[in-house]
Amino acid sequence: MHDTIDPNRPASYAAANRDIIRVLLQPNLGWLALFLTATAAMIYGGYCWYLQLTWGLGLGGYNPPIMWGIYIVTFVFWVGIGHAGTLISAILFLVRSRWRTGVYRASEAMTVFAVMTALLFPVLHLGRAWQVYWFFPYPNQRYLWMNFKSPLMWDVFAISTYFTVSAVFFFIGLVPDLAIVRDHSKGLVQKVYSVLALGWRGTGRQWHHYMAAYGFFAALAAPLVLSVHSVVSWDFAMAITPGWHSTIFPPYFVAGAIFSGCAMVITLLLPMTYAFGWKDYVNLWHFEQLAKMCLLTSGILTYAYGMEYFIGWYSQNPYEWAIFSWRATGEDYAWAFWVMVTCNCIIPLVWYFRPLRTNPVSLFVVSLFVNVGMWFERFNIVVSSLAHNFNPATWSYYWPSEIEWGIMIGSFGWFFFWFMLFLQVLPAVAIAEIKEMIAPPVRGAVEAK
Amino acid sequence: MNLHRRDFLKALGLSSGTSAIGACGIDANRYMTPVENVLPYVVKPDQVTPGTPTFFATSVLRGPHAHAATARHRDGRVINVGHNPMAPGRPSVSTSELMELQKHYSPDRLQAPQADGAATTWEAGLSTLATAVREARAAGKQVAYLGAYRSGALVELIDQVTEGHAVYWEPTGYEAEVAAAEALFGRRTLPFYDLGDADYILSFGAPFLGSWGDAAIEDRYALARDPNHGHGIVRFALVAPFRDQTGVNSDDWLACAPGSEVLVARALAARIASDKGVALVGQLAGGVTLEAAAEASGLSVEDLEGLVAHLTHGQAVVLPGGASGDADLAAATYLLNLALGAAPGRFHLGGYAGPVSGWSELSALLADCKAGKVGVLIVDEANPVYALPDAAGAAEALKAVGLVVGVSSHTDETTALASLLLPTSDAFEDWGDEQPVAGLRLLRQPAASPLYDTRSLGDVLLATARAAGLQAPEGSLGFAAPTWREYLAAVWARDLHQPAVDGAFGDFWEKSVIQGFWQGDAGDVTPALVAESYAWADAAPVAGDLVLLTHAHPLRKDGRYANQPWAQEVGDALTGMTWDSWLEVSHETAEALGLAPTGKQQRSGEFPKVSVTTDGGTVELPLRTRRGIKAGIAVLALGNGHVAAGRYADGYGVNAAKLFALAAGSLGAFAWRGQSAKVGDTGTLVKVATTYSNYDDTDQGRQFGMLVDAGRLAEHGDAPAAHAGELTGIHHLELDSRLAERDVEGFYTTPDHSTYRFGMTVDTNACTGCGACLVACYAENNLPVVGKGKLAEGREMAWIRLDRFWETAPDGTEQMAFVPMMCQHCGHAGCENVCPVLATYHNIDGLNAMVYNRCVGTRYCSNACPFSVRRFNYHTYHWPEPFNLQLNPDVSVRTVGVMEKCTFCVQRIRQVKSAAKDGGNFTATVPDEAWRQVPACAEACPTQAMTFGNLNDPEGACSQSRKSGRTYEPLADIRPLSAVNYLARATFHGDPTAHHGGGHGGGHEAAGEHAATHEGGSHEAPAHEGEAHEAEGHEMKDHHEAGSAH
Amino acid sequence: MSAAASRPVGTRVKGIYAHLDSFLAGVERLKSEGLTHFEVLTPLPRHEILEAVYEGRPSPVRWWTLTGGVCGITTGFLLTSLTAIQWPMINPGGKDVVALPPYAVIMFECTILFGALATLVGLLVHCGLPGFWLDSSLKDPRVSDDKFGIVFLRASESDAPKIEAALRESGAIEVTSGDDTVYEVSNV
Amino acid sequence: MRRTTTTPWTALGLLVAVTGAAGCPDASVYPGDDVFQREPHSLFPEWPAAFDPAAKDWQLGSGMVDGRGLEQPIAFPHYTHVTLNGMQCEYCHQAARKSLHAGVPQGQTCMNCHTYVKKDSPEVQKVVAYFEKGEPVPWRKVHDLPDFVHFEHKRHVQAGVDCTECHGQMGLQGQPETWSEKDEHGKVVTKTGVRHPVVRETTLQMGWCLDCHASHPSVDENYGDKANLRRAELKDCWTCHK
Repeated sequence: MHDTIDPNRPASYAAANRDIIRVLLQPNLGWLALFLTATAAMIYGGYCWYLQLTWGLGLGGYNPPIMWGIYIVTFVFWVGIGHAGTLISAILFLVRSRWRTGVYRASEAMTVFAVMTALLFPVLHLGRAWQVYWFFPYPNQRYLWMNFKSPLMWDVFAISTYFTVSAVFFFIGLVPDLAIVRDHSKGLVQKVYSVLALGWRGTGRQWHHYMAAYGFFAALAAPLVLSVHSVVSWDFAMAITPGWHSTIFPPYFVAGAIFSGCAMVITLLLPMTYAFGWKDYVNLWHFEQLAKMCLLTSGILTYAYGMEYFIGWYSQNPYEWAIFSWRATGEDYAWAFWVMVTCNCIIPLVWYFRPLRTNPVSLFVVSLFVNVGMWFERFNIVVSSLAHNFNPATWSYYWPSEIEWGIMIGSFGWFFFWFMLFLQVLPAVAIAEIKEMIAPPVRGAVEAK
Repeated sequence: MNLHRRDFLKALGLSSGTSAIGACGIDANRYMTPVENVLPYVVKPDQVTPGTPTFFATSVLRGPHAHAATARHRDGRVINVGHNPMAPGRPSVSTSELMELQKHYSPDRLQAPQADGAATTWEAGLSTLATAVREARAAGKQVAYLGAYRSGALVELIDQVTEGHAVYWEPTGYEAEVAAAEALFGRRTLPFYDLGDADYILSFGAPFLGSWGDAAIEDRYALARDPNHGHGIVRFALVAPFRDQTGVNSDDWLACAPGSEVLVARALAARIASDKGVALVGQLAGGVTLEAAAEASGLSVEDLEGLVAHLTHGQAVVLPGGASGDADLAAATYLLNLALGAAPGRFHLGGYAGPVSGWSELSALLADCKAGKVGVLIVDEANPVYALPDAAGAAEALKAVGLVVGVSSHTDETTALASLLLPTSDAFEDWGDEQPVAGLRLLRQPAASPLYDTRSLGDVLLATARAAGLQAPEGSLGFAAPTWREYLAAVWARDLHQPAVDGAFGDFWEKSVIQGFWQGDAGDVTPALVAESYAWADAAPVAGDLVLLTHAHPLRKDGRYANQPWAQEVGDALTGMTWDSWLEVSHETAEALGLAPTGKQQRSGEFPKVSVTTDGGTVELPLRTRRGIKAGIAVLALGNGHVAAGRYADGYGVNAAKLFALAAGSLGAFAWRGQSAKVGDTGTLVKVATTYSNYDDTDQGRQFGMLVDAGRLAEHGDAPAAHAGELTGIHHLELDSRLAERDVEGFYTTPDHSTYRFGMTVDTNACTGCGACLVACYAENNLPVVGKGKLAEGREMAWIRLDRFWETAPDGTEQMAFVPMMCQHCGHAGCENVCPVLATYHNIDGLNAMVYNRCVGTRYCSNACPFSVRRFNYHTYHWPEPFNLQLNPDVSVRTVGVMEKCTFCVQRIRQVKSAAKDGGNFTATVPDEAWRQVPACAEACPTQAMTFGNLNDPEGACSQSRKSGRTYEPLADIRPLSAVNYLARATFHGDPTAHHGGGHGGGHEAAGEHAATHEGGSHEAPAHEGEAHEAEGHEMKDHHEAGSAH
Repeated sequence: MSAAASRPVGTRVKGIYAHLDSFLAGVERLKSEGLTHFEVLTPLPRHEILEAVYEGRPSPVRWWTLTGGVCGITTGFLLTSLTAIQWPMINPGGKDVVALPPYAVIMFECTILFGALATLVGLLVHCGLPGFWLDSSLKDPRVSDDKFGIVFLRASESDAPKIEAALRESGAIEVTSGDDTVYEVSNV
Repeated sequence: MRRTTTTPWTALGLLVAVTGAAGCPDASVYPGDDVFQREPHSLFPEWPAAFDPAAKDWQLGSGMVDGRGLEQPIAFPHYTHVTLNGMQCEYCHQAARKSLHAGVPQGQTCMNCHTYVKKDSPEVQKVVAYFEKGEPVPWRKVHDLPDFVHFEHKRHVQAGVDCTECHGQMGLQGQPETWSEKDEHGKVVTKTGVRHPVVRETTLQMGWCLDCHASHPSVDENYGDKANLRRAELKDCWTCHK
């Protein structure tokens, strides 16, 4: 009825608890190195932001008409990363996919941290970041409100909703596991975890409502997977800039988001599972499923890339065709375009070979390429479209400044800071759910033995 | 005006609060706010109401450059300069007036007298000067004056003080023209070219739309170019090795070898004179054949025949050469004009008649200086140390003078050598008069109190003359007048006041001060030949593989405005380059040199750095390729490379003057003759500051710039055509009607504006690329100057971008379309939808409004703007004192992080609307005529290419222009419903032989007839015209191809 | 529930199981004996457990979700249109003052946001979270490991022996009863 | 939990920090080579003033009805001039009907009367002293709009908006009163005179402006059937923002 994860090694509920909790609060050499590096990068980015706040956005590499640069590129990148987590935790939950269980907690954590990282950029790319509260509807003596017709306003609502829902979903999923940690710890640590666990005791009543609410959360989060990146894509598609103003953007962005997110899950979880010795719970079978997901979305992306060109040609819209042909052949950014195509369309094809998608090295390396490629996809969309807009008199060239690179590096530091912290303080595999994959203790079995 | 310095500062206090602190930094909506003082006048001047602008009629520039202008005075300071609507003719000013305005507030101004580098008092300074003058006279030495061009009463005073030892010299001045006029006509007068009635202009490179800065001729040119002025559009042909900002306005360009222009002009004159039997002209021109001229110039005989046909065909005017043209070229063009019968209607001697010294006089003065014959040298804004090649020895000459006195508002390379500096009041603080053309006298009055401890040059001279005990000649006014103002009034009373007509002098004077000019009889201005022979110099074209040519920069002129940040910051019309000098060559030449930059290099602003070597020396500078330059020619503008002219001039670019040989041309007139040069690669790239990154210089067929056939325009002008935009074929109305036919509503409704829908029409046919609109915008709207480093990063703040596109006409010629691109105030604006905080929206008057202090700086609007006309405040900029005094108190000073853009000068719109209500009628609609020049750019445009108006008024100028056959709106196909429509540039590509005086054959009509002949000329005879020149048409095409470098 | 005064009359009975099948058997036996006022403790939400205990009764959390969603879509509509109507003359890009297509996005996001937050509140309310004040007999750290439990919080004097018997006979590894002897853990 | 040795981690952290700091952009390079110097942005410019109640160059922002007013160079009593002597506002604030600024009276205006009237008053003597020195009286602005606001007195006065609607009962301000305060030695002294020459009685905030712009009866009176259009115009941002 219920498979164990590995039939050859009968696991038990208690063993699952022990295996997962074992790694908590055990900072080892590798962890510390990564954590400190991330912290240093975060501080460096913060310092760059301080300089930018003080002196203005002129410290960036903006060159009119290219008024958005790698802040927005990285923003979209991180929002996209987040989508895989929600896809795995919500949509795969609703469709009762079994491979979800082992990876969903870490993916969801990745989602929350990715969205937290993404949320930084709309603030720090502002000319006047200190006025960011004007983005939110609050009654004021000036009778002023925001422009709900603006895609950026949609974005504010979409991303803040997404963050709220993901964070709640993540936390609710954690509660039973936090209770497990509580019950396996002592002293001050136990006190902290017992507060976090909200007094969860695993009573039938709790489980009953919990399961219902969890389903609703999943049902609410599932459309967000589609809507959030659609809204993000409208940031571009709603502006009339050639290269942006396209109806293909929402599905294309969503597919790209899932693609990059699944790749990021592989990138993050593959080392994690080897480092923690969790092959019983997260193993190559999971990664193979993720790789298949990547293959699917990579195909969709390849189609979308092609379709952009087809529409640019078929519509005979001179502005569209000019930007698309220039993007692939212009001397300024063609290299970025071909990096994108290579990483997103060609390299993942190796996963069509089963040995390569079940090989940890190939999984890890290709997933890194996908991450790079997806960053460059956004770079192509944001920068090269703006660089080659309607008016040829303004065509220009953009390259990020050291401040922009610094803040981007800082954002990676910020993400990994939280993620590394997560690995140390929260169970990175959903223990209560993994138990559903383990054969329950049955008296008959014991007696037979 | 009795404003005192004190009053000025009080008024300053009153208003400084309105602009000193930025719109978005500290503001009174915060918990705590800084207290501002409100300072009242002690005694308020009658003319001034705090908070309301006062306009003073005045004249800002001097000598031949002067125009009737008004200074916009606000709360004790001048904040802008505009035209004087009372003055005769279609009034306008040039960029130079605005440069003078910024010069007025320059932090580099001399603020107090200096003796040997140390501050001193006026009493001590004047006493030093008087003593030196007395001693010089006693020793039999000269008291000499060296200045830029001056006219009017001041010249009389200078001449009396110096006993005639006065030299008025400018490096790119009019000495060649004046010398030629003297040789031919016996009068040292500048000719006046009346282009308004011309239908064919042949120029040999005269920068009459550029660095001449002559608003009058630009205005007349615009009239001739206007399809609605009664006959067709003037056709403009250029014979020159390269097209400068004036030259790119030409319809035909014949790229001749440098230095051969004079032969071409003489050959044409000789040929036409012999055709028409004007014997004396033919005799003077000498027997140069077309063949000889063709051989020397590299043009074909057919080209020249074509020119002959055009010139003799209608009402042609011939203009002289540019900076490299010497007196021979001027003389040849005069003869050509005479042969054509252009005198005295289109060519006469009613131009500037004030003193214009030649190189012979200047070199004589320098020689006298070196010989120790000069006891006192008064230097007044002439800068020979900078402007002359080192071989002239100007610096050594000055060192040999007993006392060099700098009387100037600024220091420069020459006054840096002066031992006594007496700061003079500038044109905004001083009295004066000017006589730019015959029969017009402009009166200058102070529009503000002097900023510093400065005195009028007239007062200095009067005081010196009195203290030195100089004797004025008999019958002159003498030096008794206690002040310069009274001296000036005495001159006007003597020369201009006619009691019988004008009544009492007091009334006459008051009227003159109020209107700012006196107009009288120009006298006899007919050019009558007095010479019987003319000694033509040997006119061999300049030898060399690569010839370096120069010209005065349209904004920085000969270098006099190099220290004005606006002159440095506003991009060059043809290349967009700022804050620098650069070598211009054609792309082919660059390729031949192996230096052609890649597109990516250029887009990222990295240009190859080259070295240019002539006999005069070597400089290193960036290389910029552009069209409109003959192969084998390199062009380097004058005006940069200062070493002691102030903080915004020193160290920027190179001084082109130092590369040129000291070669007096014919008749002793100085000319910047071409130099054989070597261009070497330094192997490095240099980051340049450019406002324009489109090095292809075309609009990629996107119809931002448009050409229409001038021939078709000739019939109707801009009268409403069969359908709007029938000549251009693109206009949103067309799209609207197509939608209507199919009964399709646009997704969004057209916005409804009940009283006003403000709009603008920009006539690209009239736009000459002078940049006055940009400078005026900087002045009016408090645009910060970001400097070279930040500009290289793309941080420019200009609200108008002078887009310029080479358009290829059907006959293969390349025509420049200047498209000043400002906010189009779209009805369906891409920017408005996307702003998350409603900082930009469509207001009730149809303006695309931008509320700076609501902006949070997402820059999304800029990304969504199809015209890319929005500007972002990357930093908060600080106006160095006293530039802040020029800030317009009606416009916010923007701070870091907010977006900004053209507002159609909403502060002026508000002012007009508010003023209309002052009478008590709150609901009246201001008529369209009152709007036409309301925005600063429209006001400043010397060719009136910009017209502002209310599109809700169907009879308004803008509404009417939208029905014209040549109206178009860029990107009409994405349907932004722009409030700005452009009128296409007209060219003659449909008929290479056509121009529109042509109906009456040989063009033998006498002067004065033209008004009558034009009535029907072009209307009746197009067929005849076409037939007559069909055969020549093919030949003409050839020369276009040969003539274009591309 | 923590105050002694509010404790129901009756005694606590608690059985701990090590095996799922015996636990389920215990539940069935108790149900068959009509002793249904028990609470179960389980380390994981196996559906056969919830099925056995709740017999398909739906959780009322769904009403919270629905109410939240409806409130959200209404709020989204009112927020967008009322604020736009306040400034009818400020009309960006020529769109209608109340332009539903763009507002639909806000309405959707509000629906999700309010729905999720209401679900969260519903979850906390119905689960009794935070559960720091649960009866001490329900606080058993072994449950989060691998044990199952059946707890009667207020078994009547007459039922208690029957319950204990049922628990023992169904295979409970430990059966306790009485207010003081019920296993209580030290943590919060 | 396993023990880990701290030394390598400390060293690693230091290494990362040092290399990071070495690669850090240097704040001092950013003033740059501009023509117009760039200014750094201060997020909380008013903090020093907010924490120092004695900061004299600061006042409460326009959001607050400022009950205490500012210390003025001359304790000018509007009460005496307006209420007791019946002077009209526009006698002194001459430009209110014709310009953007109402105008603070020039020194000469004061001297029109005070050449003859109350010459012995110490406050009047201050006025005379300023006038004779040829200096303006350095009044301090109490009704101070932010610099991004375009406000025209003339539009409001011509439309028939009464001065008091924005400025409050100026005619009652500056009445003589007696109060106690500490002098510089910390001694409590009793003073009599004009304590608060000018007090701001309204908020001068945007919402306050809009209330009137939406509903003032003068719009109907002046604009008749175009009143609705005018009201829309009065709510246009560019009516007041510049």
